[in-house]
Amino acid sequence: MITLSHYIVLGAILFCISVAGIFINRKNVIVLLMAIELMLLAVNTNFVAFSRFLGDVSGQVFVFFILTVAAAESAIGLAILVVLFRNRATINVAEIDSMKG
Amino acid sequence: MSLNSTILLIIAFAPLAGAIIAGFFRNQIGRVGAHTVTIAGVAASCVLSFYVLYQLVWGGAETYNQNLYTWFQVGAFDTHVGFLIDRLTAMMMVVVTFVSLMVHVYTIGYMADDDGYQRFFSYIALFTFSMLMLVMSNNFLQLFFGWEAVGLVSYLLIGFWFKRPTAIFANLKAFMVNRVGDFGFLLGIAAVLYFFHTLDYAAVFSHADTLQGKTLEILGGSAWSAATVICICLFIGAMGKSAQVPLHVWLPDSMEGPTPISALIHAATMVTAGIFMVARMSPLFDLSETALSFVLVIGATTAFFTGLIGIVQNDIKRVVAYSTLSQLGYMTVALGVSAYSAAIFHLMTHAFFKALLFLGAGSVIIAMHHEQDMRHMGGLRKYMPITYITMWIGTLALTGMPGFAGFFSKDAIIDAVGESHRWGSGYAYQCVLFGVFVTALYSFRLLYLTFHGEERFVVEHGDHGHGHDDHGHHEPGHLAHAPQESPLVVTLPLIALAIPSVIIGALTVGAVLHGDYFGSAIHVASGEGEGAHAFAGWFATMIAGFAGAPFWFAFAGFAVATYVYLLNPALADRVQNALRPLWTVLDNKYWFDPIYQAVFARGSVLLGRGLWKGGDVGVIDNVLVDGSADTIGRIANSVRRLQTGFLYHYAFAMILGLVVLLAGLWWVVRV
Amino acid sequence: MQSAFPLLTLLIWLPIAGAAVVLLFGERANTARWLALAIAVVTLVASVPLLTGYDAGAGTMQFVENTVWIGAIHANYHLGVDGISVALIVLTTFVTVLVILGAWEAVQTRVSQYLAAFLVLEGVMIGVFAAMDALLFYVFFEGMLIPMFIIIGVWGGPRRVYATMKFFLYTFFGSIFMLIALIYLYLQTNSWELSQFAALPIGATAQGWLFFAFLAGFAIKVPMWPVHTWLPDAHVEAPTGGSVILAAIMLKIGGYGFLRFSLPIVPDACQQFTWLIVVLSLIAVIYVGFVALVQEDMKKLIAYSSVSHMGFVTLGIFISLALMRVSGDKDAAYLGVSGAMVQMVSHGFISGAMFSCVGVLYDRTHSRMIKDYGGVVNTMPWFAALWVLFSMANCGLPGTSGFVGEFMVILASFAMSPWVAAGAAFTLIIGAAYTLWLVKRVIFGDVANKHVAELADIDVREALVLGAFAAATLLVGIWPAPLTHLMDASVRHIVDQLLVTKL
Amino acid sequence: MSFELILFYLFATVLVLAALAVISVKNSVHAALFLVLTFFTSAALWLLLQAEFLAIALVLVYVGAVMVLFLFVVMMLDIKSEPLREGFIRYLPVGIIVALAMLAEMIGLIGVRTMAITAPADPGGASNTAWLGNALFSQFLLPFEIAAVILTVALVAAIMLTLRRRVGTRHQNPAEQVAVKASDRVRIVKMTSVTKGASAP
Amino acid sequence: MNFNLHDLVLLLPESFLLGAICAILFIDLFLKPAQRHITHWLAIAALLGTLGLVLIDHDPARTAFGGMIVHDGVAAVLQVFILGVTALVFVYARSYLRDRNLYIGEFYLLCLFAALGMMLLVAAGNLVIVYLGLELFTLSSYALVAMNRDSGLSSEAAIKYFVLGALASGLLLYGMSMIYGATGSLDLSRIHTVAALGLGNPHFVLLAFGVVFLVVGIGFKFGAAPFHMWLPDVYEGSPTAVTMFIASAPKIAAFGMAYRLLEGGLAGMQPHWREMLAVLAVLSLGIGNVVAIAQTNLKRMLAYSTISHVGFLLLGLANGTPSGYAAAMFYAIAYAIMTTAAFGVMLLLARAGFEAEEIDDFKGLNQRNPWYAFVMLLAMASLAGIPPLFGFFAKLLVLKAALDAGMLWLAIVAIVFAIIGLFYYLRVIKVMYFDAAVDNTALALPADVTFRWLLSLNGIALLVLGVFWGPLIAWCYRALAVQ
Repeated sequence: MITLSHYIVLGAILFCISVAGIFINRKNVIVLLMAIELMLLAVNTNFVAFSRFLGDVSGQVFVFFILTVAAAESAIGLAILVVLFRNRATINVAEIDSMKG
Repeated sequence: MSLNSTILLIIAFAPLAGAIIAGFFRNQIGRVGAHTVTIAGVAASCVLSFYVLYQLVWGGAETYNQNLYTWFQVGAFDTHVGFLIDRLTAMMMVVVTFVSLMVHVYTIGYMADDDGYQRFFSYIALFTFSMLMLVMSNNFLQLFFGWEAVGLVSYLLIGFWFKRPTAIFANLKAFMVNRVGDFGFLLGIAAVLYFFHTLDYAAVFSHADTLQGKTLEILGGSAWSAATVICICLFIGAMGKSAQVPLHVWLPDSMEGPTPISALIHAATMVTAGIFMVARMSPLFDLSETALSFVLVIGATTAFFTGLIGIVQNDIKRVVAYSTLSQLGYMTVALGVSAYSAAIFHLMTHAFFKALLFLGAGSVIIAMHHEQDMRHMGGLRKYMPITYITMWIGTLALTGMPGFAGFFSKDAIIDAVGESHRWGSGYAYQCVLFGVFVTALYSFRLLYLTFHGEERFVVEHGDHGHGHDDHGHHEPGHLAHAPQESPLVVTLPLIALAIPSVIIGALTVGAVLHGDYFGSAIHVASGEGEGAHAFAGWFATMIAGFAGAPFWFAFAGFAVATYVYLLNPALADRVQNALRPLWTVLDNKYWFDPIYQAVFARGSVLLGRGLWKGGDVGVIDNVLVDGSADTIGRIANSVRRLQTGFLYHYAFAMILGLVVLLAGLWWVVRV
Repeated sequence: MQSAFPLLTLLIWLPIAGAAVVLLFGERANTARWLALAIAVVTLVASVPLLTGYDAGAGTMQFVENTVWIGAIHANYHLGVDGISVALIVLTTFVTVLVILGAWEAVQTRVSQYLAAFLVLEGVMIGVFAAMDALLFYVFFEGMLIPMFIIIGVWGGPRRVYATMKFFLYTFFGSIFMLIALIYLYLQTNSWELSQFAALPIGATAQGWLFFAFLAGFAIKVPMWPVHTWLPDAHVEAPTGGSVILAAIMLKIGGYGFLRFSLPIVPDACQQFTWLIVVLSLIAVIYVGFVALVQEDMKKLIAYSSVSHMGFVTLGIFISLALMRVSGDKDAAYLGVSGAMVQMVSHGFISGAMFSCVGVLYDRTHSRMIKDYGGVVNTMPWFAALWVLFSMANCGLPGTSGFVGEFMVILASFAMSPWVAAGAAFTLIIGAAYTLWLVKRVIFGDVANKHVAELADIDVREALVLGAFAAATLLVGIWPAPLTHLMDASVRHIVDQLLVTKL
Repeated sequence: MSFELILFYLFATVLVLAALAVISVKNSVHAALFLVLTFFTSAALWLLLQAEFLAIALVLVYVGAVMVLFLFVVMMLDIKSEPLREGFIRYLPVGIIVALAMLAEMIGLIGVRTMAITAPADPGGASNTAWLGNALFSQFLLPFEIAAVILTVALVAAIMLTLRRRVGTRHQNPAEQVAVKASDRVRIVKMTSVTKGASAP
Repeated sequence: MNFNLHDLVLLLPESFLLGAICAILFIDLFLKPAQRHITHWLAIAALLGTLGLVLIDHDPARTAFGGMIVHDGVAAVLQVFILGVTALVFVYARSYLRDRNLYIGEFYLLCLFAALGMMLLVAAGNLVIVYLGLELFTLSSYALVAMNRDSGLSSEAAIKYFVLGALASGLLLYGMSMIYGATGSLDLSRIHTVAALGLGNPHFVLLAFGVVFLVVGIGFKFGAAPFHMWLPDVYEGSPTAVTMFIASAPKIAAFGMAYRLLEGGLAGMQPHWREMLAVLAVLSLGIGNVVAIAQTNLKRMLAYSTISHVGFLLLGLANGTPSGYAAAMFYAIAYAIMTTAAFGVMLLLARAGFEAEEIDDFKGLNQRNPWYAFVMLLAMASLAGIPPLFGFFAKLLVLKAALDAGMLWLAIVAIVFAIIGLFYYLRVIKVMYFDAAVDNTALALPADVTFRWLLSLNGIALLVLGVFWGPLIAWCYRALAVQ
């Protein structure tokens, strides 16, 4: 039988992948955004699983909101990305370091 | 019958009033005004002092001891300003005001053409006030007040000609050396307060016995007698003020001051404050054999060895100054053998004849247009007879010519030392006896070099191009015009001082030394000191004096001086060459000055610089204060570099933080 | 016992409000000067009733005002003075007038700001001396920093930035540890009242910590060796008025703090660490004396001499514990603390005067270096006379105020140990050495250079300032009884409490 | 091993592999496509959890909207992928270590064993969608409204950031065109008549 | 549950604000750029209206929507200051924005949205509301940061902020999911009940695990080290007006969020999160104060200063007692007021084409305009925590709370770093007062009288509140029911 742990461990793995994706990624910012989507996916999986195993609806409702917000977030994120690209002609993370120290 | 407080207040404050008027309104009152007010003040003091003395001795007045006002009161301690007038005080008052009055008058002539005329009068009047406060005090605090105040005036007066580098060096040195003494003195006062819980003389002396058996831990384990500690501390103060070895170095240098000052302060009065103080403290000193032995040895050393230096000095004032040192040594020796009254007696006689000698020397200096080197003098007796005669009188008094004032006091001291069995008295006796020889030697040397022999100066007649008033711009030994006798304001004090120099000893020896003049003012518990043999009147004493050893020692000194410096001047140089090592030692004054200069003056500066550059700047500021600031700055710059600007590093930091927190939780949960 | 008329409040806030007035209407420099002077004089006059109305026999807090300040944390606006505070408050009002007068021409830029800063400082310092609530005290205590920071930084010398930063960070560093201590005590008593703190029993360990916290705060302010190095720098760079206020009053706050906080609150720790303070005080007297000797800058020399003299304050205060508890010599303890207090007041006059003197010279030649002078007496005789007077006071000549405090402390310390007394008395020598050597090099001698030759003697205004200092110095020196009487009961009150252990 | 479990492992494996691919492939278009794959497999897993509505929503919202947006941006920005690779390998070991450390900590702390429970038989009784909908419009009404506001914010923000009226480009404004009046086009200027001779005196 | 009118009444301030936002959104569409001041004043009016509604809210009922919203004293205090500070930002920002062609309706709208989000956040009674409120406010701020579309720095800051913010949201959500799993509820009061069981809770470790993520999320919002990396870059890169907004009100909101999550939900886990917060506090104090010293850009310096202040704030929070929360709340409010004053002066100095953001730009300000130099001095001294200014008392309360909780060493660390921190504040004062001005002309002040007056008031408030802060702390204490 599939137990709760299966899903939680899967969530944890996904989470770790996305985290690794964020900080080992020196490519473009878009991949970072994708990694964040992965992280949200891990969270969502957790919520859905808990919701199911607790028999409580609120977890799934939360997922619903997360999805909504994530969409909004993506929209803004990509908008910022476009602005960035217009200004700097790059979205290479390794080149975006004009502010530091 | 008691003394009138108002009179005492006038005695003390009349000179102060004069000083203030002369000092603050110098431009308004002018020269004449300045000397008028100060002389009036001091004269009033002097007259009233005589009146007080009269009342005490013949008028049957009781000892006066009252507080003027409370200086401060803290808890059970209270300190006051007040007067204790007994016969000891009265004698000191008379001596101080009289000599001061003479010096005031003398100054009119001596300082006639000095710019700081009013200032000078203000200072000496202030000095008179301070000295009176010192001697009239009825407690240790006021004593210290006067003690330091005379030091201040001495400082100001030594540096009176502040443009002279030597003068301002000398006054600093005088003050500093005195301060070393005061260091001990203040500790002595502190000890007195500690043991007696009061600073009042009467209270302290009446409970002096309670000191016996009390001890004080000074160095781990060793307990010192309280009396010894107190007395030695107090005596260190006296050593500074009365210029005892090794704190004597300031006195010769103080001759940089105008001559009236040397007479008043550095011969007659201030330097004897130490003697006065010890005499005043006799109830305490008599409790400690150790302290008295210490006093004795120091005094004896001073008496003999500083006298020796006098022989090789060429500056007329310095010879007198070393003589003063030597005589102060005599007084101290007397204190050391508990012959307090002999010490005070000598103090009094010395005041007159030494003031006379200094003023005489000053008169010579005026005549020589501020030339002080005896090698450029000689044969002056024909130019200035009054000075010559009075100087002779002074010298005879100093050398202890029987009948003269100095004879009675000095002989009494030598006798007392000879009869003492105190530790160190043998050494002291040798010193004072040979000291007599030395005294005669340098005294007559001075007379001969100055007044006798050939003239060793040139009078540059007609050379008016130089302008005759700027003394000191001439070659040594070249005078603008011939020396002449000083004016009346100068000679009058000389005469006035010459008289007591002759007679005062004979007049008072009976009462002071052998009578009960001092009464309870001086306390001798140990049975040492004067009064051991019967007194048969001053004349008999004088006659007996011719047979005493001191007279013959003095005569020997006279003879040697006469032979070497008067009859066979060439011999002087040969003797000097023959005794070159000794001469060198004396000429360098036993190297006290260079050693002090190197060790204390330069040593302090080096130490200070080391502590400053090494401690304050090096360690505290550079390492600790600025160092920590720099370290923080460096850390800031390196930590700052962690903020790379790269997004992935930022994220990495966050994740790292998360991992660490998780690890922490892991740790907590597992344990 | 509330005071009928809020005199202390008036004294604190009058100058502060006055500062605002000066800033607002002091567009023209002269207007600002007269305004500031008027305010300072009014404050001085207003402080006279404090002196006359104070019942010196009682020794308790008087002129008390007490209202709730911050109810939530039990902080009160609680003011009150005892003899010690009265003396220091009057000193403050007195010196401020002189400082404002002294800066009449010396400061030409941003005059109104300069004067306003001093007025603010005055109010705040009075607040420090009047506060009976620890939080209020602390606020006033720290409130001094910013005005002084500005004074040194804006009108100071070439290294003013370094100096003022150092001053600020140093003092802040110390006081913030004290803050921790105060908070701790607040948590224990649920009150900021000093009287409550004093009544609180505290264990030995806690007392030790509190002691060092207070020490950090006050030792830096005093300043004690080895945390004194801010002072020479601050003094050297500060404008004359700043130096005067700093030396004359701000340093006193450290000593005052020891009396108000350390002694009553942690007496047992104080006793335990008396040796430490005594040693540090003696180091201050001797070591710093030697350092003062070799200074080339007049102000620095005087600054070091200040450190040296403040050593007597700490010494006098802390020997009282050893005296009370070990030797049981109550009278000596009174004497020591009184001596410390007199020394504080007297040092206020003397150091203020000395810095004013240097200011007078600096205004004329714009140099503070000793080597640039020599023979000043030739051109400025009156000034030289005053300088010598103050120098003498500085080396503790009897008849000047400088003597009284040192005398009392040395006398008292002998009861603790002759060696301590000897160490303290060493100031007679070293103090005279550095002061008189300075006099020798600056005042005496022949005219050293053309700048000195061009010097003009002090004018009426300067004479007024220095004369007032001189009068105060002599008055206290010749007749200290009124001053000691003013403080005696309060000192006894503080010292008597030391007998009771709080463990 | 039940069929469901097999399915779980199957989807989970694909999911993890696809996720790994998202963060490691060179081309961001490929990454986006792998991300789509992870979403699909996730949706499948959610179905296993009987969360049909969310599974569908995930596909619709993410795959249908968000990922399209991603792809659109990726292509619009037209980024050369070559220079973006450097450093990846160098930092990979650190990244892997930290990620694995974190994973270990997480799994350790979650306490897998305490969660070895199976799902209750029947959640809600009704269909998942109804269950969810009931909750959403009663208990979670307020959050729902807030979510709407958030979407508005996204709208406002996106427009503010990306909408720009280029200066210099020509564009029509129909409203103005319609509203134009003759007087806007032609201005009749009255002039005094000028004679030649008058000018030459 | 039943929907009732009562809930709406309780939600009146938020509803009003939302309505106002919609209205402004609509009105702004029809305004010409020259009429932007209408938006400006409407936005301010909306904020003040809402503020009024919050203040007159005397409804005894504390929760609405089944516990989704908690309108207790804390919420009221925090909302009042969030709204007030936002209004202040509007006033200060206007001339700056106008000079840079950024005077657009969206600025106001996004700020208002963010304010709404923050209001919800501080009144949240449910994890969902926490999340949504947070997102509402963060999404608005991402956009605000990027508002200056032509600035490379702005967009760089925005992307950094965005990516890290999203990461933080992800972590926070992950934590929430764990807490949900451990407690079976999203309702904070229910979570509170479960968490209060402590070790009796079978899912205790899971809960603790979730707490870690929550703390990270909170830490990020505050900008506590090591989750602070975004902060300096965002402060520097954003238009100063936006920086001011981000620096001020969100700190209050972050406190509210921390309070809701940690106290409202996880009070039972206090022994755990207390240690974590302590670690974050020390790191923040250290990094913030030390690195600030090395800064030359004032905005960046203030960013690090923020980090250090967050350290202090966390110290109060870690205490976990009502007085500790009160101290932290007071601190957050004080910080917001101080920081607006500081940024206000920066905005005052900034002109078209000149950003007054380098510390050297303040050289000789005292000669050029003594009054605003004085205001800046007050702000800096207050931030540094020098009595008798406002900032000192905030620090005092926190230190008191820390000592009360037995965290003596933390308090000492805090003050040691505070001393280090003093240096850079003093440097600003130094530059203004001691250095000579580059050009000695009198400062050209913006014509906006409201701005100047409010800024002056703001500065004076730092002094006045330093002396009369009793009512404010009393309010905080009342809100938190500190005896």
